[in-house]
Amino acid sequence: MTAGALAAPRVRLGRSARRAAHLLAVLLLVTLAAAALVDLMPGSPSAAILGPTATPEQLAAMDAEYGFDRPFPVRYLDWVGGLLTGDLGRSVQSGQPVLGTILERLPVTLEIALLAVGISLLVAVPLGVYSGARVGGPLDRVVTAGASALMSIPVFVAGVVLIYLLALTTGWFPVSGWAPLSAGLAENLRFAFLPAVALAVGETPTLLRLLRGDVVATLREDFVRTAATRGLPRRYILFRHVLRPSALPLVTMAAVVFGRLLAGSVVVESLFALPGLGGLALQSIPAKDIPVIQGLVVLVAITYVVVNMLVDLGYTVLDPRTRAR
Amino acid sequence: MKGPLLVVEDLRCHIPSARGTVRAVDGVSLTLARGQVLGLVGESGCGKSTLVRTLVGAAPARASVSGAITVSGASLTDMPYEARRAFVGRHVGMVFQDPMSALNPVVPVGRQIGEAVRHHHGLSRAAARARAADLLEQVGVPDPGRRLRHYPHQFSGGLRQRITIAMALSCDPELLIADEATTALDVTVQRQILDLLTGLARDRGMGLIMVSHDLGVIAGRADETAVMYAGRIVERGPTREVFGRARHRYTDALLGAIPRLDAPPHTRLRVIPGAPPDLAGTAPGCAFAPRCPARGERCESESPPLQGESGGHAHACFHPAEGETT
Amino acid sequence: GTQPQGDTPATGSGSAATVVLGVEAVRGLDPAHLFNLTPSGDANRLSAIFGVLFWSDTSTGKVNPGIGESLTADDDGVEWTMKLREGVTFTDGTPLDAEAVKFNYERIADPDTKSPLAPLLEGVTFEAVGPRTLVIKLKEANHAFDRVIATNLTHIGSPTAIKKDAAAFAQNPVGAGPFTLQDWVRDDHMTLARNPGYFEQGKPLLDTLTFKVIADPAQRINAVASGQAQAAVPGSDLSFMARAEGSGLKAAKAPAGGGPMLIFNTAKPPFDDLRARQAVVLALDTKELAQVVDPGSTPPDSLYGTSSPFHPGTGVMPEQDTARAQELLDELAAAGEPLKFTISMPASGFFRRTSEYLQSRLSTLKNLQVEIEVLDNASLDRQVFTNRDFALSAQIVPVADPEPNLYKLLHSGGQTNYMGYRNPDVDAALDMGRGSSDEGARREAYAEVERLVVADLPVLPIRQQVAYTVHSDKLSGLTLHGDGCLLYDRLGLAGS
Amino acid sequence: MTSEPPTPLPRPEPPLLRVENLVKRFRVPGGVIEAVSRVGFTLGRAQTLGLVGESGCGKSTTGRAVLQLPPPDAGSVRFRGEELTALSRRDMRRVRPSLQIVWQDPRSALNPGRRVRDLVAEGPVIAGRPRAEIAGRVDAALAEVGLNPAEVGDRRPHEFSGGQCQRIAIARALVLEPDLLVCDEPVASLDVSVQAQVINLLQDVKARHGLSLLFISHDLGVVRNVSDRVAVMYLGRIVEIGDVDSVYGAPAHPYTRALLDAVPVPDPLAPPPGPPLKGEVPSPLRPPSGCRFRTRCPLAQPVCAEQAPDLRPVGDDHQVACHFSLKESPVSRSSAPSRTAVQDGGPR
Amino acid sequence: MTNTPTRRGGTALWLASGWLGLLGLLALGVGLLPLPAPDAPVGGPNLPPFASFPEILGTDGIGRSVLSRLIHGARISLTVSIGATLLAAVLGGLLGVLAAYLRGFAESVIGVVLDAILAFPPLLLLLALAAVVRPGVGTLVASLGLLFVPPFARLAKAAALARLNREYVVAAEALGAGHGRLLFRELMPGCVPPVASYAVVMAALMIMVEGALSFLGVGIPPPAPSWGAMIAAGKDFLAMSPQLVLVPCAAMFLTVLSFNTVGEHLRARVDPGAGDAR
Ligand SMILES: Nc1ncnc2c1ncn2[C@@H]1O[C@H](COP(=O)(O)OP(=O)(O)OP(=O)(O)O)[C@@H](O)[C@H]1O
Ligand SMILES: Nc1ncnc2c1ncn2[C@@H]1O[C@H](COP(=O)(O)OP(=O)(O)OP(=O)(O)O)[C@@H](O)[C@H]1O
Ligand SMILES: [Mg+2]
Ligand SMILES: [Mg+2]
Repeated sequence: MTAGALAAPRVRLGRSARRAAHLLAVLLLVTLAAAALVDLMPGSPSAAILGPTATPEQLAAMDAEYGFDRPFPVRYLDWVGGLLTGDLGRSVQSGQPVLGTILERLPVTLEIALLAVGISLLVAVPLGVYSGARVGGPLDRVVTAGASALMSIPVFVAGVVLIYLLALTTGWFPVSGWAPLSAGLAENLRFAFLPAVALAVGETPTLLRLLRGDVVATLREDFVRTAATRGLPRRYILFRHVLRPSALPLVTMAAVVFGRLLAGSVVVESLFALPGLGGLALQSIPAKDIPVIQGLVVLVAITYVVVNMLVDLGYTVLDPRTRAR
Repeated sequence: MKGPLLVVEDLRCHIPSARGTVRAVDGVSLTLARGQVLGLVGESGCGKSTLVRTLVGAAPARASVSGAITVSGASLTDMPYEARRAFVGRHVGMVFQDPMSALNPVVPVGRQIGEAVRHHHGLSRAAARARAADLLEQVGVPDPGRRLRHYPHQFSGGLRQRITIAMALSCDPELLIADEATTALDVTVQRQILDLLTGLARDRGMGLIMVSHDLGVIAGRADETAVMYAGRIVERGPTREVFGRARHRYTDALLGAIPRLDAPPHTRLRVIPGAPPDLAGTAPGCAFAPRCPARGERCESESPPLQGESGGHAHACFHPAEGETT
Repeated sequence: GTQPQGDTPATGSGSAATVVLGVEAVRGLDPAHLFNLTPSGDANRLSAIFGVLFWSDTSTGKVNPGIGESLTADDDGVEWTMKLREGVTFTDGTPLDAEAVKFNYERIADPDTKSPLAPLLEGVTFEAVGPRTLVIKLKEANHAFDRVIATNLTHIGSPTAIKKDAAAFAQNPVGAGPFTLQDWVRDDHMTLARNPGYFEQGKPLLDTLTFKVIADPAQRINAVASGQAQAAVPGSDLSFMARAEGSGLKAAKAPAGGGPMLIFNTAKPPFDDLRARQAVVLALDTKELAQVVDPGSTPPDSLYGTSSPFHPGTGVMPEQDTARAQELLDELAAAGEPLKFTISMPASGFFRRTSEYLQSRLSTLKNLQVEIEVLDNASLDRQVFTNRDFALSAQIVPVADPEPNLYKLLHSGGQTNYMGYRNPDVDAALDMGRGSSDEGARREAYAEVERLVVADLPVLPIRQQVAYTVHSDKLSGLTLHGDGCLLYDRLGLAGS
Repeated sequence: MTSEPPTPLPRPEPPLLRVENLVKRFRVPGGVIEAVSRVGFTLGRAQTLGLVGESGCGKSTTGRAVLQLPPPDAGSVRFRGEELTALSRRDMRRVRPSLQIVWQDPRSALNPGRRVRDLVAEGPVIAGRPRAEIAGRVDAALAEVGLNPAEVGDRRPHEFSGGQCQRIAIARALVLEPDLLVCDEPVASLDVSVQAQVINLLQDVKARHGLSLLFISHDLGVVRNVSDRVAVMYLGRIVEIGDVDSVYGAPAHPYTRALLDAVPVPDPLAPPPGPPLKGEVPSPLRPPSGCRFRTRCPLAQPVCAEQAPDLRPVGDDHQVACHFSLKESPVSRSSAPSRTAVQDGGPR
Repeated sequence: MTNTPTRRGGTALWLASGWLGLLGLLALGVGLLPLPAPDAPVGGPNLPPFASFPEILGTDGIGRSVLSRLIHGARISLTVSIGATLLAAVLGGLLGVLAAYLRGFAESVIGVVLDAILAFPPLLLLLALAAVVRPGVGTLVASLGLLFVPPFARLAKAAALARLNREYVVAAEALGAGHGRLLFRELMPGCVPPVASYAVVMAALMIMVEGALSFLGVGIPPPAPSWGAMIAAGKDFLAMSPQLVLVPCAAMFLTVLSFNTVGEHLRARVDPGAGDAR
């Protein structure tokens, strides 16, 4: 029978095509929904540009000039057309190209998010493994209680406390602002550290608990018992046999957290006055700066899609079971 | 070295649980000589796995264990925890029921086979690799050099079980324990694996404990058979004796309840009423009494001891069957 | 007025200072396109880059020369003559002469530019009678036109750069001020370098000036307290000044008249009814209000600041009279129109607290129902200021001199008369004040304006205005002008 | 290609179930599995057909496809003369009570949240039987499987042992008075000592109600005990089908032979079986061409790779799908002593 | 081993349940309590705690009773968090179960919608909805509820798939059960416990999200006293009257901690070995 052999490649192609179609549909739906939502918001960007002294006539004239008065589908299609040619338009407020505006802020948010995830993992991995290895032991009790407590601290409170303790009182870190990498790595990290820690406060418990749960589950697996009966040392078993399979969900979650932080570290960015994407969103949305908002939406959606693809990819790298033979 | 390979005396493993203390192993004594195959049969939940786990020091963490275990003259029960683990790792090999879950899915099989020798005998990476290839060859995995790099999911069930056997053999154990090693496999493959296990044990002069719930698996291959029921050994002896002249009522009933290939269709099977007991219960007397056709008053109040007979055939029954079941 | 703070003048070379502001110059730095001239916004940036032609004292409104030399009116206040200094150039080399000023002003007046400042120059004509002399002809007499210039028309950009590309100019402005823009990372910082060709020898004192943006006012002060910055404009809340001074920082401040005012929409129900406005005003204890919404501040007793020559000397604002307020409310309710309205306020701390205070205190009265609506700036601009779809809102109107802000606020067609307030008597009095150069007559006219406003209550000032900038004691030479921004050419750093 | 030969005697009545050319495919990561490949058989009234084969050979899928759970991709299933594959979902629901199934894992087949009484009553309730009638039927069904309705009615599945759960599952099917009961490994999850109880129960029930059973199991001993006829499956195909005694006594397919040889017999004195099979069942994703068994077959010839053997008769009610049937090769015949006594059995 | 969390729950669990119970009672019965209105002035601004009776927690920056605002705030914060969680759980639960049950095209469509929600910048949705409709409890419940549909859907889908593989659903179909019965009688009931216990954990998260939104000034509009709004307002007086931030912070912390404690306990009971689903 060759039916199966013939079907196999066709199906595989079908799967990746389906996946691509899915992602495309997601992108379309997201941008369409965003455009529609912004469109539903009352008023037009003109008001934000012309300021309080503008008259309704001036507003109307400006709307017409920028094309804000065109019907919604026309504007959306126009925008999609621009997107396909790599043109995201110009910010209504600043007149700057949207792409440049976003790319200028992306590194800040990216770095903070990466650092936050890195710090979280650095804390979560050893604590998660060791507390999962001795459920109910003293370390486990302290760690689980600590994780619950940390999880219950809102990020804005964590940020304020960190500023007070590590910046204002001790002066170890700057209270706010940003130094780009071009200012030197040490300087850059000095500025990035507190915001990243503030974010990590909320995310570490998530990762830690996930890993701990998986470690507990993996420890029950037969292959761990097998390794134990073969007289392998405990630490070897924990880090060679337990961590790796438990790390799969952890990596997924870390990626998800990373994506989420990219999309929404608004609170921390505004608290620490970081020139990142969150601040841009916070200032563009009320101003109805449609091109910027749409640009951000696309970026967030693409980030989501890319993160998802990376997770898939990560799985194939980390989990041999998903690797093609 | 003289003396039996394995001596177990009055081993108990009681596991505390929400329903009460589970007496999973409740006073088991065994001996096994080198080069011998011991079959351990019993139905699901009777404590077979717990027994062998306890033997190798892998009883549940909260369990209370008592009794004596001696392997090659060394008393395991007197050893400190880590020393015991190392000793067991070096001298005892284990093969488990489910070959998929007994292998770490994300570690190449070559490393899983070689890691124990590397640890116990300080072999280099390359030497461990060569040894792993050698072992794979011995257990009949084709193309061992290439397959070392493969992951467990890339093997079929039978090959996986061969790999776990290779792992168990890696440190040249004196004792091999196969806990339901073929239950997850198809009959045609089961036969291959059973042949392999017994063949290896014979060639290497190892002691082999074969655990199974399938009487057929034990019947053809074990020198001695021990039948477990509710945490105890209820009958023990040379395999021919146990199968040919079952004395304990449970063994007897069990043999009668199995549909036979050679019996004509629609033969009515002998039924054992009731269900196996819950080991968390603490009823006195013989655990089989509630299901036993020959129970007497004594059976319900007193637990029958394992009594020896000639030829090493022992049973724990006050009203033993006369034998010749089939 | 303001007094320069600090002891030793700066040493100069190598000195750098950072000033923290609240909002980014989102729309660039074209003087023709800016309406947000608050100190925490763009006024400070413009002052540093373009310098000032003339500047007005924050407390008194007195106009002083800057890059411009003099600005004088003829007797009837219609024709103004602006004299410029010799040899002043923009940083691109273009001379800052009468033609350059004329170009800037005509561009603002040009409807195509869509400048929010255009109404200020409606019907005004310009004539460069010499390289350094510009004659400005007004449509009607205005003896306070120099203040208009000093507050809103004081920043002049290089015509060459503007003509080349106006959009690019907004992003990369070319002025003749003490500093030039070097590096601008949006939402983060803007680095300015000393303009070596600044018209005044030896100035500016600083080599480098950095503007940072921090949205949170407390964090702005923290930045100065931790030494990350040398000065910060925390915003309109005076409580921050007290806090900064409490933690060892200094504050350069200038008390002014006016300030935050409640504005009633007199063109629409319910506040088209005087009784409704009176009821609300009488129900309020302005002393407590000021204390509560901005601890450390005092309520104004007049439209004019205490140091203003127009201050009446004794308080003229209505006193709290809850009983009378309740009577009026009952009266309204009896007429079938119980008072019920929504307060539309910006989201910032001060205004938010104001709205909550009002809601809290007013809701203790019967027959009165108050709701709050907090709006972001764009919605506020659109809904309140453009569409005038509100009942009660607020705005900040600094009144160093009644001209030009009070005129804009209260005159029937005034640019900031969002209240839709129309009172011919007020119009007449305002025109009178504007057209006269006689101090006594002006005083008379503005006293009349105040009397009428207190009777009609289109607005209620709620807190005395004090413009201030928080700074470390190393920074010296902080002189406030306009609505309270700094003069950057004299800013210096001690010690370093 | 039909799987059954024309019956020698004209029958007054068609078989209860006639399955022809049944095909069921699954889309899985990496391709399509043809889990059931052109399978056909018939099942008469009050007859038991055993379906044996190694894990993954498609036994359960066949059983489910017969019940249209889910419907097969191709082929015909005629039940009482009605073509099930052509029925609408609604019509199928009408037929369902007559076609019942008992699952391998009784626990997972019983909703853990429900009481036993409700579980057993579920079928009649769905079928819209009158309420008054249902309670009585439920009690009767429970009693029939040896459970005391008053005692067990209000308890939930987790309070029962596996054997008891299987009884409940059987009661659940019986209460609908079906004509056909598909038993998918009904004893595989049970202890040996309990398995006999359930097997005997099924036999009793069958006899009492005149049921037909499609009995799926991988245990050759159990199948032999309960079945009248038996079908052996390998990798989605039926390789041999026929009367129990013929198939067990004189297996015609080398696979059947090897399967029988591999069954561990609980008798230390049993004669040594024939040579073991090499290798394992190939992946159903990439089945061998031609005869699917050829990769492990001791008799394989080039023709086996080219041509898939069809079922062909080798005796009364005995068919085999092999190019070189053991029955025709004198060597094998001698090694497989046939029991001629039962060869005249035929379908009952 | 699996019951370790249950046993360790002990006192912490009791304390957490107690706190939530107390809070629930206070929130429900706030109208019956002899408290001043949350927006009524009761004295000067920023009175310290314990300075006067009955204002044991002092007054806030406007001179309103902190105690009254705290309890009214509990009502609002709980309403938002529980309301949004319920909405998300019900919507997500239904979608997840439907996706698992229907498979095929419907599953793809649901998948696209869920992914779209996940890929949507949350702030935009919140701000835009608040601008389109009036901001308030209802709007916040709706938008937060919508935003948190995907994790519930994912969980419910996994639970439903696990049950679809348990044979009792197919068994019911074999008995002749139709779509409705299969979905609502067989599939759904089993999916409720995991979704419900997860909802408790999510309720904790919602409280913090509401707080963060109020902190950004896009949450419940004044004068309504949600805890987040109280913290945001109080931070202007952090140096002078730290209790204005500390008191609502403590309330929020305890509540979130309690929800988490109870939720984790429930999850451990419903589904031992469940990791964090998101
Ligand atoms: N960790 C544990 N905690 C509590 N009870 C346990 C534990 N492990 C095993 N038991 C109980 O001990 C008894 C014996 O279990 P064990 O696994 O040894 O049986 P078995 O004979 O190997 O059965 P099977 O054939 O199913 O593998 C059972 O009743 C089981 O429920
Ligand atoms: N729902 C499904 N989706 C994908 N593949 C399936 C599905 N059900 C069965 N299969 C595949 O179809 C083949 C036949 O499976 P089936 O369950 O019918 O075998 P079986 O003979 O009953 O095996 P077992 O003895 O293990 O129950 C197997 O390869 C199996 O993996
Ligand atoms: Mg076992
Ligand atoms: Mg099956």
